Amino acid sequence: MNHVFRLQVGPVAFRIGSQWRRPVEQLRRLYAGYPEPDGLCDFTVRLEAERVWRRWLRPSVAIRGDYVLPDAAPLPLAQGLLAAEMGMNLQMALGQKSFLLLHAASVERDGRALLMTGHSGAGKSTLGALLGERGWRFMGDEFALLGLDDGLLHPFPRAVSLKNESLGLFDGVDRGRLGPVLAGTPKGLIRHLRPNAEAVARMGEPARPALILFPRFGRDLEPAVREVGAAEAFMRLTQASTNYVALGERGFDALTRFVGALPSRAIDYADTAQAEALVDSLWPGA
Amino acid sequence: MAASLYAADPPETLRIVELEGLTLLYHRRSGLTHFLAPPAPQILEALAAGPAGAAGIAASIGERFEIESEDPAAAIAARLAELEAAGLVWRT
Amino acid sequence: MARRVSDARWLVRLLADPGAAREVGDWTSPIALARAESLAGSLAWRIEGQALGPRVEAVLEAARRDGEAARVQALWEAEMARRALAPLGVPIILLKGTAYAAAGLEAGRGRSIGDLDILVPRAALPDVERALLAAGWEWVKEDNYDDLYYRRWMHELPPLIHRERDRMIDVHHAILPLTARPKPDMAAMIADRVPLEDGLFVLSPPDMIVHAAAHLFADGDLAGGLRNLWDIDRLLREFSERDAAFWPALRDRAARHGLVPAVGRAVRLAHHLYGTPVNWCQTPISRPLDSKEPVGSKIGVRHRLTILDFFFRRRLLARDGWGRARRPLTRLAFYVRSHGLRMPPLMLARHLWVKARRR
Amino acid sequence: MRATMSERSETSGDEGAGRPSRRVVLALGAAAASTVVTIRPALAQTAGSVLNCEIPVPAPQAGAGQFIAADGSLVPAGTAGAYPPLARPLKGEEVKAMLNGGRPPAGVDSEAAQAYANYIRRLQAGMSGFTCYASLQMPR
Repeated sequence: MNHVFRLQVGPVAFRIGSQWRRPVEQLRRLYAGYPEPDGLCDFTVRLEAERVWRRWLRPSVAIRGDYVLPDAAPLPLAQGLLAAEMGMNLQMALGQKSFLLLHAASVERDGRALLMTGHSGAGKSTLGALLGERGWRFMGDEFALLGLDDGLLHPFPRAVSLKNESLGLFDGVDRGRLGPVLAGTPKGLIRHLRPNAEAVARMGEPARPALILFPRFGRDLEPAVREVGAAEAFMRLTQASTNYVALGERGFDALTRFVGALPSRAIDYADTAQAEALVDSLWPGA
Repeated sequence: MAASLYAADPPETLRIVELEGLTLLYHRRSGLTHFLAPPAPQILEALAAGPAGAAGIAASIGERFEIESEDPAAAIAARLAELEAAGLVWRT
Repeated sequence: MARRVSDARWLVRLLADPGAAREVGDWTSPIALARAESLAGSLAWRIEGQALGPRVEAVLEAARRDGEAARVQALWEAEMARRALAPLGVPIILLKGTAYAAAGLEAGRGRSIGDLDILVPRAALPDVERALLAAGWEWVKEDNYDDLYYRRWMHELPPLIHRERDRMIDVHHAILPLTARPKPDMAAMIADRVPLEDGLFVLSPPDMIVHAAAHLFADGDLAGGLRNLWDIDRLLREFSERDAAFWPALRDRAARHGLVPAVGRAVRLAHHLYGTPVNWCQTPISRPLDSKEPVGSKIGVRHRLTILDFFFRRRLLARDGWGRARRPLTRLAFYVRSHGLRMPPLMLARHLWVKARRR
Repeated sequence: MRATMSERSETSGDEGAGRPSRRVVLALGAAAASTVVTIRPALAQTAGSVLNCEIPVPAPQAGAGQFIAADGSLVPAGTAGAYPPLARPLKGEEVKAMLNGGRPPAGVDSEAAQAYANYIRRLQAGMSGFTCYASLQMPR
């Protein structure tokens, strides 16, 4: 491929090839300070023109790579960075078999990890990123990796994708950590945020999980906490996992142990201050 | 039809974890996880002794539990159909 | 290993000669290639136990586990089809990957397995269709032309998918489309089936090769061809080791089904790419069909590639170290060929016309 | 699943899978209640299933009977300029064509199709049809 970027995020290494220079330059800036993979890359992502002439004429980026699913509309070249991010997500969702992959945000404090999962729009990603700016170590906002043998949560601190309204919550961060503004994407306005230096420096350190939260965001919601039973938590986590079924018995073992050992709570909140207060009150030993 | 005998995979090929009164079952042969509510786990237990029909299963469960049903054999037959669709039992 | 991996030769070399793994510096390209050709699991088994470093080992281990999960899932799907069809009393013959896994053949090791392919006698087709629909399978597409086209000309029912388990089944009554020039003897193939323990069947060893070769060279555009040829290599090795009379049996079967050219090409290319040991005196390689020459005669026994074989080889290897399809013209040529193989020209024109108008 | 989660076990909790030490009451359940729920993959795995999956417009839990505005948001029934809910769920294949600006599903005019497409783009995890939509979005 003409332009290549290799990226290590937690235990996973990616090789991203692009026919165009721009997406790779943007990746390089966004992921400045990340380590270069040492040897094998687990997954290959390719950004290439869907048809030969679409490389120049109204260029549009098809997302390809080791693992693929039925055809979707390609993205305009202006959203090439988003295409790269989606390409990495896709490889993880379909190809990651060394961890139980949970669609969840995770943060760590005092050596213990908090896992937050829920529908997109439930605020787990924003909440994870915010906590990561306020004394917690950010471990990831998109995927959490549960070790199949060690039962630990392994960090996967990719860039956070901030959407629409949530952008305003991060006004205070160093501008150098922000990616370009991507307007008109299928998910609206998107801007990526590089995790802070601590999150990057400690991306190799897993943490013992201590609490599972199922947050729900709604402007009209009263703050509330509900206990979630292990059976319900198990069910919800299988639906939040892209590879639970594929992992077979190892997935069953890891997840039953996980939900059996940890408290789970559903929380409702109307703004992030409420959410932070709820998290603090629920954090074991707080 | 009423005389159909059902069989199930031997217990050692099933992984069972109890969570809050529900039975979580991993079925090695299919690689699938099922949530079972009573009386499905009891039916599988009854079949561990060998193939049986709905009436026989009802009788064997009746030895261990107080059954709350007007027509236990019919109720068991309905549950067997579900277990059959999930591949956990089959007709011999 | 070479900096640039411009075609799939490295993957082939690693499969043929696992010792070459020690020469590989960066595994990223071979892994991407193997995944693109659905050979990651096979490769991972092939080069197992070579101390290639923890990172490489982790990727290979995941690929092996994936292959195991594919095996469990495929066998389960076969079992569910068996349960659905058992009351019919019709022989159900497993084909392709599921057959290799069910029969415990080396070719099934680590192999990715997609749809469930089964072969049943043509007369049983309506009953089989009804039983599957009653047991939760549904048509994938509802489209009159495709349906009619399938029923009239194809060797299989239109694909069905199970509504709960999300898996597809292809029900074949022949191994090639009815419009294709070779006319395999399906009655003989079904009659020679080999029973498995659970009541299902697989094809006899020579027929298994004939089917794999027909599928690869007499049907389709060679997509996934390296994997299919790897199957053939594994099967040929295992069958010929097991049975001294295998090669002549293969020769007879290929002739009987009118598939000597496809089988010959499969044997030559498997030997050439994967180093399959071949008893050249007793194989179907280019020997004139009506040859009265005694076995072992030098006449007509050729193991060198023909000119056409080189084009096939070129197509099979058309993938680079990024997993990208290469050689668009070669691919196009094989795509066009695949249609030509399936239908006479007039029918092909009609088919393409209907397809084009629907766009 | 929902049926099972709400319909809690009637065995007394301390028995578990083991041998009961005393007689416990076992309800055999209503004929229609489900006692087996199989965990399915969260992502559709095959091309066929993606084209076959369904998206209700709108999702029942999002508000059955509500209309869909041009931007895809849900508005009260009868709102001017908004479109009524679809009587049948859309197939993955129809949605794919619609999202790519192709032909609208049978019986739907192109403006309404635009509104429905916008509604689908706003789907979130947990709503009916999201998994189908997400699978369609995944590039091959």
